[in-house]
Amino acid sequence: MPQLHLLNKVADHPRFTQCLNQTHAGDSIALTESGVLALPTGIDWPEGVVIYALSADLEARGLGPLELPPFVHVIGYEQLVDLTLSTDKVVCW
Amino acid sequence: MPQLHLLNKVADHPRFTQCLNQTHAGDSIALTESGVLALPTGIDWPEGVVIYALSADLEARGLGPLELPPFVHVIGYEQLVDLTLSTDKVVCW
Amino acid sequence: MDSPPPQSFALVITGAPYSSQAPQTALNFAEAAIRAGHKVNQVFLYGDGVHLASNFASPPSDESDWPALWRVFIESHQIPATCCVASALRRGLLDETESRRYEKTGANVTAPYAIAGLGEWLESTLNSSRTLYFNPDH
Amino acid sequence: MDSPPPQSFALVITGAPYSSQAPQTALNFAEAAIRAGHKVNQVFLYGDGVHLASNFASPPSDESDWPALWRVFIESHQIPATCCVASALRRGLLDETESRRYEKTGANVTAPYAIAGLGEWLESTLNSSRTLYFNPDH
Amino acid sequence: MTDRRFLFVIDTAPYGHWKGREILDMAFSAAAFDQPAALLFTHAGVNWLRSGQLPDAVQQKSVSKNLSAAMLFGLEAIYVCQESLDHFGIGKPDPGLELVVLASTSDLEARFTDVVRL
Amino acid sequence: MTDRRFLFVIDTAPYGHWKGREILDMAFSAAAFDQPAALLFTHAGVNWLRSGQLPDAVQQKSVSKNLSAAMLFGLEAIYVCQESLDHFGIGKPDPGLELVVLASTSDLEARFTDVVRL
Repeated sequence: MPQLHLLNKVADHPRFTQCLNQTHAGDSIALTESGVLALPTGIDWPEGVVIYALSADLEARGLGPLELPPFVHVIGYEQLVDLTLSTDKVVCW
Repeated sequence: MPQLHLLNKVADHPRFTQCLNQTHAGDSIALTESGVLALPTGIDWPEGVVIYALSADLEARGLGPLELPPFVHVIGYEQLVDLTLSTDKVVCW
Repeated sequence: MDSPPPQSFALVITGAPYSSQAPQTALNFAEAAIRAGHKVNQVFLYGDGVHLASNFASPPSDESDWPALWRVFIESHQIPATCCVASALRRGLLDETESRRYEKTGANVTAPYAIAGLGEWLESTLNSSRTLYFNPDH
Repeated sequence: MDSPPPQSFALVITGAPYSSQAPQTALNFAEAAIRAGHKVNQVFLYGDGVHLASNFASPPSDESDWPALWRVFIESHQIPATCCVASALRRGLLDETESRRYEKTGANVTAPYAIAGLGEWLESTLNSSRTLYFNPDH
Repeated sequence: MTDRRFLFVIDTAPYGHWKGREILDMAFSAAAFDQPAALLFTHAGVNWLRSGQLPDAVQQKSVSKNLSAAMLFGLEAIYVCQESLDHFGIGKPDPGLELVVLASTSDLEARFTDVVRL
Repeated sequence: MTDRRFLFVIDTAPYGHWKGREILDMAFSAAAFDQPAALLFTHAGVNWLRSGQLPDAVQQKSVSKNLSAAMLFGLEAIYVCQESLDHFGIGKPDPGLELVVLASTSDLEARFTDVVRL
């Protein structure tokens, strides 16, 4: 059963790693707030997990296309709403 | 110049490692609040650094002598006050 | 293709304004949900999130007034909004009733917020398609 | 051996009661300092720490009332206590003066706390042997 | 409205933080309203389960009485992560608690519709 | 009363957290009262220094104007940890800021009597 993980923590917050460990192939992670700061750090994202990032939080923090890995899907709040409804289950971290 | 580090963070909080990295031989660390939970985890404390732990916080969390490494000095608030004055500089984490 | 049928949300906010980003992320999410035709069944303030209900918050005029923006949003969409009573009392958030009960000199919570128990959270959760928790990012 | 000459402390509290342990650790420390003959020059509430000054806090009767315990301690030792104005206004902590200025319906900060700026923090820091920061542990 | 099953996750340390107490209140509330609900203690949260805690020392209330009555309150189970117990040197958690110790928690969450963290 | 030298350490990320703004206020206040004061950005705190930030997107104020006027306000220096810049992929921090980039910050704190974190 695919899950959407809403992840707003910096990568050195204990919950960030916990979240990555709780994902399974087919899940999605939507990065919001300080969560987006993990994108330019080159961490190992779990395999088979789709990564989304909220555009407002990217913009605020000066993260443009050049700073983002190519696999990231940049989304707005509208798409985030859709995602929470189209995934079977949402887990907030 | 010896420093006293007041450390109240859990060991997986980013500041815990930062604190350990900022200590020099001759410094002291006083563990308070959730900081005392690092004691039974068997982490590597920096060499030449004296480790204190606040007895009230140990008691509250059920950490007795059997859970503590032998090098820890258990202190009360009175001794903590003395330490902050007898060390040249106090750094609060 | 037809648009999907409308769905409903319960939103739980556990981060305080001017300490976390939780209230603003939640507001942007709620606005987008309503724009898309969905319903917000309940906004439930819990833990430090209860500070969002403070009538006394007076941020500088060049900063967003999150408590005011949330009040306007809740009122204009007539969303039931609850401030958890246990969280609120400990943190000094009182409506008229609680203020009298505890013999305090005033109240800082008014409509659109009601002070009530976790039953509100549970009921709205059971009646909503999704419950989202807006926690502080730290 | 003679006891050491008395020294003085400035205490900064940045964690809120019922969210962090900062106010209780700070109180126990302050009590021990005074028992040892030292002076507390100032208690400065900053960031989320300003919630400690709330007169409206009404914790359950079987829990410690940290705002009340702190008020008693400050009054009985006549310690200057300041609630940072910038932190306080954003978070809805108002004395009578600020309440009138912002046209709010009441006030939740009274004596022994004064609402003032960072100058109080700096001055007490410069006049104290040590300044300690009681931050939340999270 | 589909049938819901709640898992409340406590991953923060006791006493320094109110989150643990607040999520417990949610769990007891869900159980009181006859909802299937369980608790999971993991990471620093396992420190809630150490025996011999004396929270009076920091002028706080104990939660162990509430926890030991969890089944009476209608909670399905209290799960604990073995790895976290080991990490924090908790050889024997509080014997007054009925705990289900799990070698791995990675499949647990899939069995619940609502996984709640604060 | 000995001479004091203040170092204000910002190690938390912008916008999700108010600590960075609050410690900046302290630094500017110390400088306004003619106290020797400097800032250190390290760990997640270096994200305050990335160029091209548009905090309007989250309805917040920018601090880059304040930071670029830091020297005018009387701050001695803005130090940055090189390792943290590298970690967060910040090749060139905001060119409007006068930064002192340090390969190691381990000796910096020793030069200050008051090291402040919130």
